Amino acid sequence: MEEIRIHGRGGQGSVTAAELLAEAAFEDGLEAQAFPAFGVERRGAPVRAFARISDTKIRLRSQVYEPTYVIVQDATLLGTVDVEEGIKSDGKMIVNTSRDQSQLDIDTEAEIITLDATKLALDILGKPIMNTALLGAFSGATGEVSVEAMKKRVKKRFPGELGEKNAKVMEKANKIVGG
Amino acid sequence: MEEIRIHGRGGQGSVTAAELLAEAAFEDGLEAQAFPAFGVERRGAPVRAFARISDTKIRLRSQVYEPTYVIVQDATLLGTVDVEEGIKSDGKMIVNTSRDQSQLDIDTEAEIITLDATKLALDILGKPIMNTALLGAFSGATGEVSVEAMKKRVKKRFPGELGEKNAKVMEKANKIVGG
Amino acid sequence: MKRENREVMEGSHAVAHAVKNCSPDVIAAYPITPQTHIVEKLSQFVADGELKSEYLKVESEFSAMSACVGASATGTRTFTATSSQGLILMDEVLYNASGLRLPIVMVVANRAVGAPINIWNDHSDSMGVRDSGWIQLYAESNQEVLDMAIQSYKIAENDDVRLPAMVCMDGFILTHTYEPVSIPTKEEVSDFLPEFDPEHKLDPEDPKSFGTVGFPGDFMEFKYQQHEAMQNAKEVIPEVFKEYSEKMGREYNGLIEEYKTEDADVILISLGSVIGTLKDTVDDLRNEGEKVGLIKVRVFRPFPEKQLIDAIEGARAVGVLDKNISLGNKGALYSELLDSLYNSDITPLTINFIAGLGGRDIPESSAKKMYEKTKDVAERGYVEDEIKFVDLKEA
Amino acid sequence: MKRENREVMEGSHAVAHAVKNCSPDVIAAYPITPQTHIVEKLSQFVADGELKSEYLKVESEFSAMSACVGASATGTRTFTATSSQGLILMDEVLYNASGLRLPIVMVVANRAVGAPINIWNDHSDSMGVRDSGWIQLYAESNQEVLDMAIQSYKIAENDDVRLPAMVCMDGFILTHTYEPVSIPTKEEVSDFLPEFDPEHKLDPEDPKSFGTVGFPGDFMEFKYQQHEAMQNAKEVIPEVFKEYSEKMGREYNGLIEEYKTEDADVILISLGSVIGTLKDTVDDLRNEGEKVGLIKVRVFRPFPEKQLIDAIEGARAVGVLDKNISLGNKGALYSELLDSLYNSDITPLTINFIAGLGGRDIPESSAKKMYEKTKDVAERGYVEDEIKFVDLKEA
Amino acid sequence: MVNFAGIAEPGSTKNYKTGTWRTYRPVVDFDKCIGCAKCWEYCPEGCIIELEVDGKEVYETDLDYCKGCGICSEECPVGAIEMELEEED
Amino acid sequence: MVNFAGIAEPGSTKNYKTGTWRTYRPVVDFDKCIGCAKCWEYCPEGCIIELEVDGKEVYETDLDYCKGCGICSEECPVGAIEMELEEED
Amino acid sequence: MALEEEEYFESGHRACAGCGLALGARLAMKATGEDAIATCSTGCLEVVSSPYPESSWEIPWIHSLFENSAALGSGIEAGLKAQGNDHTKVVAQGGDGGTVDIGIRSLSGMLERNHDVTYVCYDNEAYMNTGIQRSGSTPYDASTTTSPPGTESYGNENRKKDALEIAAAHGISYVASASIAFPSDLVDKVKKANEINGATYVQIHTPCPTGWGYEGKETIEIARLAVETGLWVLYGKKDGEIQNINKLNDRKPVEEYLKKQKRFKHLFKKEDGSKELEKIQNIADRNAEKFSLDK
Amino acid sequence: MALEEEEYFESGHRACAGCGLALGARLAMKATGEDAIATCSTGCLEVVSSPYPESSWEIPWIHSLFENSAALGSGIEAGLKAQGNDHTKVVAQGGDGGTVDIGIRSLSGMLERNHDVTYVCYDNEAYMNTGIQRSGSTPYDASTTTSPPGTESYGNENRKKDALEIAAAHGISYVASASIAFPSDLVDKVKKANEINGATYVQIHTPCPTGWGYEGKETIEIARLAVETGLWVLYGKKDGEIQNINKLNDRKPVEEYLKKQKRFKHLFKKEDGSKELEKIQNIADRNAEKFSLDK
Ligand SMILES: Cc1ncc(C[n+]2csc(CCOP(=O)(O)OP(=O)(O)O)c2C)c(N)n1
Ligand SMILES: Cc1ncc(C[n+]2csc(CCOP(=O)(O)OP(=O)(O)O)c2C)c(N)n1
Ligand code: SF4
Ligand code: SF4
Ligand code: SF4
Ligand code: SF4
Ligand code: SF4
Ligand code: SF4
Ligand SMILES: [Mg+2]
Ligand SMILES: [Mg+2]
Repeated sequence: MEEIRIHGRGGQGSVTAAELLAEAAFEDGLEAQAFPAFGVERRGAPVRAFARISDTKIRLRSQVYEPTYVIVQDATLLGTVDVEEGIKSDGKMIVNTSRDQSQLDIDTEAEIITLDATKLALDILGKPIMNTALLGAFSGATGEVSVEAMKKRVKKRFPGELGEKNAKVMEKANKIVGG
Repeated sequence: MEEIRIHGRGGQGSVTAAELLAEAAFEDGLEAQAFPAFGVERRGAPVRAFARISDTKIRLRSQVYEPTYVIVQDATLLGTVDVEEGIKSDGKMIVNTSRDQSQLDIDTEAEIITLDATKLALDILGKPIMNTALLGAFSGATGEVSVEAMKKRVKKRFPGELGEKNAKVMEKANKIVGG
Repeated sequence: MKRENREVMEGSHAVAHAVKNCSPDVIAAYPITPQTHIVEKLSQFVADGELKSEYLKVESEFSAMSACVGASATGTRTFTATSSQGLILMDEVLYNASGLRLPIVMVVANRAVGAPINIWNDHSDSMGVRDSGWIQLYAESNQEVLDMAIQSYKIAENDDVRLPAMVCMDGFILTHTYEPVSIPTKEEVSDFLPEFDPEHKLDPEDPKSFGTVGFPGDFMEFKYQQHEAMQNAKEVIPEVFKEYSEKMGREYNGLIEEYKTEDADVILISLGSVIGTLKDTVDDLRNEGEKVGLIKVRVFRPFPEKQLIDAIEGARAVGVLDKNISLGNKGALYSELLDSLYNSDITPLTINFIAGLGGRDIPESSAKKMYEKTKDVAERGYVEDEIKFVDLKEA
Repeated sequence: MKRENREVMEGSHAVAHAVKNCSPDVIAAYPITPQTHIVEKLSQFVADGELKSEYLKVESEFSAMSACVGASATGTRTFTATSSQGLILMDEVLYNASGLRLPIVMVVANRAVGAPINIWNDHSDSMGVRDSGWIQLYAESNQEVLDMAIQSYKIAENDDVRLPAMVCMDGFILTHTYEPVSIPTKEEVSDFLPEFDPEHKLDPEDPKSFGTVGFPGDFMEFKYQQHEAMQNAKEVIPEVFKEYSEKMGREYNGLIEEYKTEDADVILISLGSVIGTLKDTVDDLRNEGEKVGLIKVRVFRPFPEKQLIDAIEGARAVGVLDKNISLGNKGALYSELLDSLYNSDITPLTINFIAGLGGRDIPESSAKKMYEKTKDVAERGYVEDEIKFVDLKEA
Repeated sequence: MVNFAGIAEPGSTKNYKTGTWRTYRPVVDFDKCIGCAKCWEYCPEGCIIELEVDGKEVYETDLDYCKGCGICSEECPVGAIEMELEEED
Repeated sequence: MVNFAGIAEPGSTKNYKTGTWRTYRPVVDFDKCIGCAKCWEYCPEGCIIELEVDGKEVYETDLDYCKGCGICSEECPVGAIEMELEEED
Repeated sequence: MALEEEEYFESGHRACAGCGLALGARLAMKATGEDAIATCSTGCLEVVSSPYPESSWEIPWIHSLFENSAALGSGIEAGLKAQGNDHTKVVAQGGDGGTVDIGIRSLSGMLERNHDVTYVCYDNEAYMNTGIQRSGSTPYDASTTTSPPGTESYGNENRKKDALEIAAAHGISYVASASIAFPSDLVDKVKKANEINGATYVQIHTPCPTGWGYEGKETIEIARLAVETGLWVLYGKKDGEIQNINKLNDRKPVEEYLKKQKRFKHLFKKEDGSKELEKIQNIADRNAEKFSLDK
Repeated sequence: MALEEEEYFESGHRACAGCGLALGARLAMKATGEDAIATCSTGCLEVVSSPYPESSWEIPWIHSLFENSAALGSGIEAGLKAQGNDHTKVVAQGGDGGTVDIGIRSLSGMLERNHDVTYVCYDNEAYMNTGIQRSGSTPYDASTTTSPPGTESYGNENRKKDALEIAAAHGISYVASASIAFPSDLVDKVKKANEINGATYVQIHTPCPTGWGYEGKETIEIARLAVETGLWVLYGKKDGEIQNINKLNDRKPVEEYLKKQKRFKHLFKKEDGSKELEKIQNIADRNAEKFSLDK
């Protein structure tokens, strides 16, 4: 079983990202679970969401303490939120930033993958909604979930043009990180 | 311990009578308890009240099933209410009626004492409030509680003229039944 | 029992007098049978200037308890009384009052909870809120209930406790019964009960915030503190009882009261006013040579686990009379007694009598039947029908 | 688990879908975290014409349940959902609904009861109303909760039961979690669940009166009937489960579920979603050679006394995890387990873990600690601290 | 035992005769009565009934239920109703 | 452990810096600012402060708390406040 | 005979002799007819009419609790709708306490949602069932067991809550006040309310001999005096327009009403009582002004 | 600077960026000053301002439950009185849901008893704290999570409850509506309410970017448009007399207000949406008529 944690801000769609991730994993034939950090956070405040994927039924109901993967939707969080907390040393962290990974001050042995998801989103969607780009990158960087499944589910969730565009974002991000 | 049951109609002061009886008994140095039949009866409906007197502390909390004494405030109840229920065969029943006891259809071995309490009340109080007359008669007929104590308590409860008049009613009723 | 101080009085009025002498600053109440005479008497005291309290005649029990919460938070002494539907209606505020650690005192005139609607006595109401973090005392007599009202303030306001307290008196059976009681004077009460002056209160001079959000990181600790306060109450209550006994000359000896239990083979256990009837029954049975005893549970919250175990030791069977039932399980007192006995060193046989629901009278004859049944269990060495509805009219 | 039918979905939405397929005639609800997504989804179904229900967006939970009482009395199928403060607020109506014998079904998104206010999961809310005469089911997973919602109607509406039923699902932990579930189609549900057509209802063609005054001469008999209905439910529930299992292909085997208990020395017992974590823990421990088992209490009301005793037989110690505590006594499940064990033939050692209050997470590491502690008790042969708050931050 | 959930039959309080509560009894003077039905309108017990007496429409009390409140007597516009003390019996 | 009954000190949310939530930052052009205090009036965070700059009364944001909502910028009658994207750091 | 002959609220109920409430219910049910379902909040009406296994009600009737009559009515209306029943009327009933105090939340919700329910409030101006405690509907200075006069008190210190205005402020299309002294008017108003599709509110003044302290036979007279003094104004308000004002030829001084009732006795005894009487006269005068009562 | 400089509702609270409610509370507290005690019902305001162990409040403050803010205030006032404190003000605060729905019983009781409490209702027109469900104060046709538009629905089907009228119908001496777009007016009204000895009610319109669907920076503009279209009327009512009507020079069409908010988006998309827009315009027009809004 792999555990994933997503960091973002209220309003950035971190929970949706976790859900899409679980849905896509299920689409790929895996068992999956997604849930938000149960909080009272308002728009703009740092939030977290989680997912679990596994090839056997998932029964565990506790929070995620040692994620294999961490996704950071907004690099402005890096100063305030402990994004590296508990991440497995052989895990991966995907960070939305225009900078280079060497410029990031993250204290972890896990591999750090960066991506300018904001730019990608602005380019294709015209809005700074970065979650689908990061999911595409997750797929590419980890291989845990296929980008096809991701695309399928995002199109299902957002029928019409919006879904198509997001699928495109995913595709592109997936390529960028080498998927 | 002696148990007393009082029958009347809502609004006729049966509960007050039971209370006065208990107070007077206490005044006489006895232990005492008084309580209404816990009901939802409205004015005019048949009601009951109870008292216990004893020379030792009263702890019993059940209802009264086999009273030694029964007081009937309103003889119109005789047809509808089972006033004789449970009365001890060596007990006494005091009935407010203008009739003679032989004219009453009450199926009991207990002694029946009659008194035209309504007339007495109307004469002295100017109102058909018969409870104090019946208490006076109770004192006279049973000797369980002194008429002095009764009078003292009725004066305490209804200060001024009203108390005085009621005391007079008690006194007179007490005499009538041979107290 | 100093006779000179005693006076025949209705139970409700006796409580009202006692409460008056505790000088509550704020009273907020809503009428409900059979609590009414208590709050009516207090109204009269206020109308006559005999009691200087702010008296809020609120529009519901929910607001009665809410107003008590507000008033108590300003550091004043508060009082309310209710019953049955009213108690259950304020359930949410009960949890709130205990969580905010406000030493509100409430008299509950115990009455059945509907449907069907029923105004008569049983304990479904107060037992139904036994999880809410309130101390619960149950009175046998009017003397006890008025004494407990006074004691409750001292218990609830104790710094190691600081929990609200409920004084339970059987509806009608006590509230509407006249009997002799002795009421401590205002001076005697003042001597026993210091003014309430809490460290934390709503005060513009020291503007704290109350009732903040308890996150998962802290919530458990708050609950643990309440649980601890309950444990502390097990120590504090006997101390308060002792002081009261000394000052007022009436004995209050502990969380439970034992009656002829020393050599008893069979022990009956219950709480509230039925204890009086059971004492008479025990005396009668003792006269007939039966080795029977009785335990009165005076304090139900905190639950007097140890005290009960000690008192039961030596008995072969115990019969627990509950005036309530948790539908689908058992009576509350029975259930909690058993959960206590399970890990004790004693193993009496047990049977649960569900009796007196909705005002079904419990005469001595029924009490005797319960004894017989319990004795029978003791003799057979096992219990067949563990939960027995007493005096049920069969189909 | 027929994969083809499964879909990843939020727990709340899964329940909403299941309820939709039960075609409730009337829904009345009031929002409260974490129940909101259930009632929001149902709102959307109604707005979209996918569900033809009268949906009352009432002004309080009190009215939500009251409206359900009114609607159910007209002979229609009703639904509501709530949580925490909302459940406690409707307490008075809960007693009413069960006393009137109305088979209302309610989903409770379990959440702590304040003060302090806390929106996270524990079981204080539903345990706090365990006396109210409602059937209570607790779900481990979203699959279970949606299945139970459907089953509940059949249980509640059964002529031998005719009691309202509460389906409890852990707030957030289930309500807000996406996971695969399989939802019976409307046709499948219809085949399982007949239309509700009660004999007695508010109907001008047959104008009966409901909710009359129950005098002391009758009240006890009404309560006894409710108690009997609860006993009947112990028979009816497994039958309903069986039929459901047969028709839907998912196993529901009884009031409790045993997990690797056969040869277990130590058994953990709990209810709700923590069961999932505990199963993982048991598997891990079994892998390490520990003889540990687990019991899931699926039905808490009526309380499955016999089933528990049978399942525990053979274990040396049981550890009961309660996500609630009756302040001043113990956790509810623990308390009632012990009151059941006391008169049984078995005498396992017992310990009560108070865990997860107000959303305190219960990771596997804590579950393991509970096991260790219970095993320790088994080995020592006695229990020292019977009530243990798990993962408490010490002062 | 009691029935399921305490359900009662419509109008069944008629089984209970509140006439036993009465201290005074209304007696209608049919000669005076003008059949205006005011007494019937105002009776809280709904226990006044229409009669034909000598071809005239008049009203009378059903003593099974009449509690003797006296409203009818008070409100009768022609003073046709007297309240008389009940006899013991 | 937690304090008695969850009591909090007045104004203590100031210990929490909501400035970290910000994506855009308001920058006041002191030259334009006419000191009308509209921004201060309308700020939901109450985090705008009066300053004297070159003897002139102007207003500026306390970035510790500013969430970057943009209201001040929107409501400034002279357009003295620009919202600028926060830099990562 | 102007009124419906059929009785839907039957004899054998246990109300006090001369009870205004019982008459009110009897009349309101005549307006309601047989194709209706009634709710009833806890209170005198419920207690006197439904001692298991008996009931005074000829139409389907349900009592649940004290504070939820309107919510119960909402649910019943919804249940009927769900069954496709568009003819059966729903009448939610409550005492003044059950309506204006503890039940006002559920009433407010029912009115806001505009359920097709007629709410009938029987106003006997106190909690009678529990023994005459003040309610929000108790008039100024009335003595009740929780608003007793005393050295510090003239009786009830608050003005009678104007539940009609409060209901009207919810924007429902009909509210009306009625009195048992005016049976046809009462029946007309309840009928009108029933005919309207949506929430309506009717408040009926129902004097109570036991609680107000007068003899049972005087119930109608007392009810009439309340109207004739202007202390209880009969009116309807349809879509915001006041209608059917019962103009008074010769408005009587409030004393005529008050002096007949023990609950106001203290005003005639206490020092300064006349000042209080003046205040009460002022209330009547303000009513007269507001409703242009005087002919 | 016209307004009190001191802050009593402090920074660091957790409201969404651009929250109208937070601004409303900040302004109301300026009117209240330091010698006051505030209550707060469960809702956004409470949650964002009191995460243990922190608080945004500089004055003594208490949260108890969702539905009892007014009752809590009653108790506090009584507690102060009992202590002989006749200077400290009591301000009871609630969201629209906590006030006009679940809290209306305790509010009604507090108003009836005429406690010396100022009740402030922060009206963001839905249950925001729980995720934007409709409340009794949600305007007609607004989309919320429990009043979603759909094939069978145009959004919220009930009219916005008129809590100001309901409060006024209790006969209290002052009610007022205010808006965060008009800070001095708001502060004046709360001050006035505080100065009155007795119960008063102030309802503040506080737009919510998250719940209404617009960007945080537009909060004031939206609030202003509500007033300028006549959908939210600013007025005071002192002893029954309407005062301080903010006359409009050139009342704007409601579309200008509605189209800026996602919660009304469907009206501009759905077939027949224009009919609904007309209905909403009618509401504004009726307001204009009732209050003679147009200059
Ligand atoms: C929650 C709750 N609180 C209190 C009561 C007690 N109670 C029952 S009826 C009643 C008074 C009823 O007054 P009202 O509604 O005016 O009706 P009335 O009896 O005067 O006709 C009260 C206080 C109750 N049943 N439930
Ligand atoms: C009895 C009860 N029911 C429901 C809730 C859940 N709840 C908490 S806040 C809230 C909504 C608050 O709405 P409102 O009063 O309008 O304040 P807002 O958050 O919109 O400012 C709800 C439904 C609760 N806390 N208690
Ligand atoms: S006396 Fe009263 S009850 Fe009897 S008939 Fe006349 S009005 Fe009816
Ligand atoms: S009121 Fe008088 S006149 Fe009229 S019908 Fe009755 S008895 Fe006859
Ligand atoms: S951007 Fe918003 S929070 Fe920041 S100073 Fe301006 S108004 Fe205040
Ligand atoms: S609103 Fe603009 S001009 Fe006015 S003080 Fe602020 S920055 Fe200066
Ligand atoms: S107390 Fe009053 S309202 Fe109640 S039954 Fe008696 S007369 Fe009627
Ligand atoms: S949801 Fe709305 S009211 Fe609540 S904090 Fe956010 S903006 Fe403010
Ligand atoms: Mg009344
Ligand atoms: Mg709101």
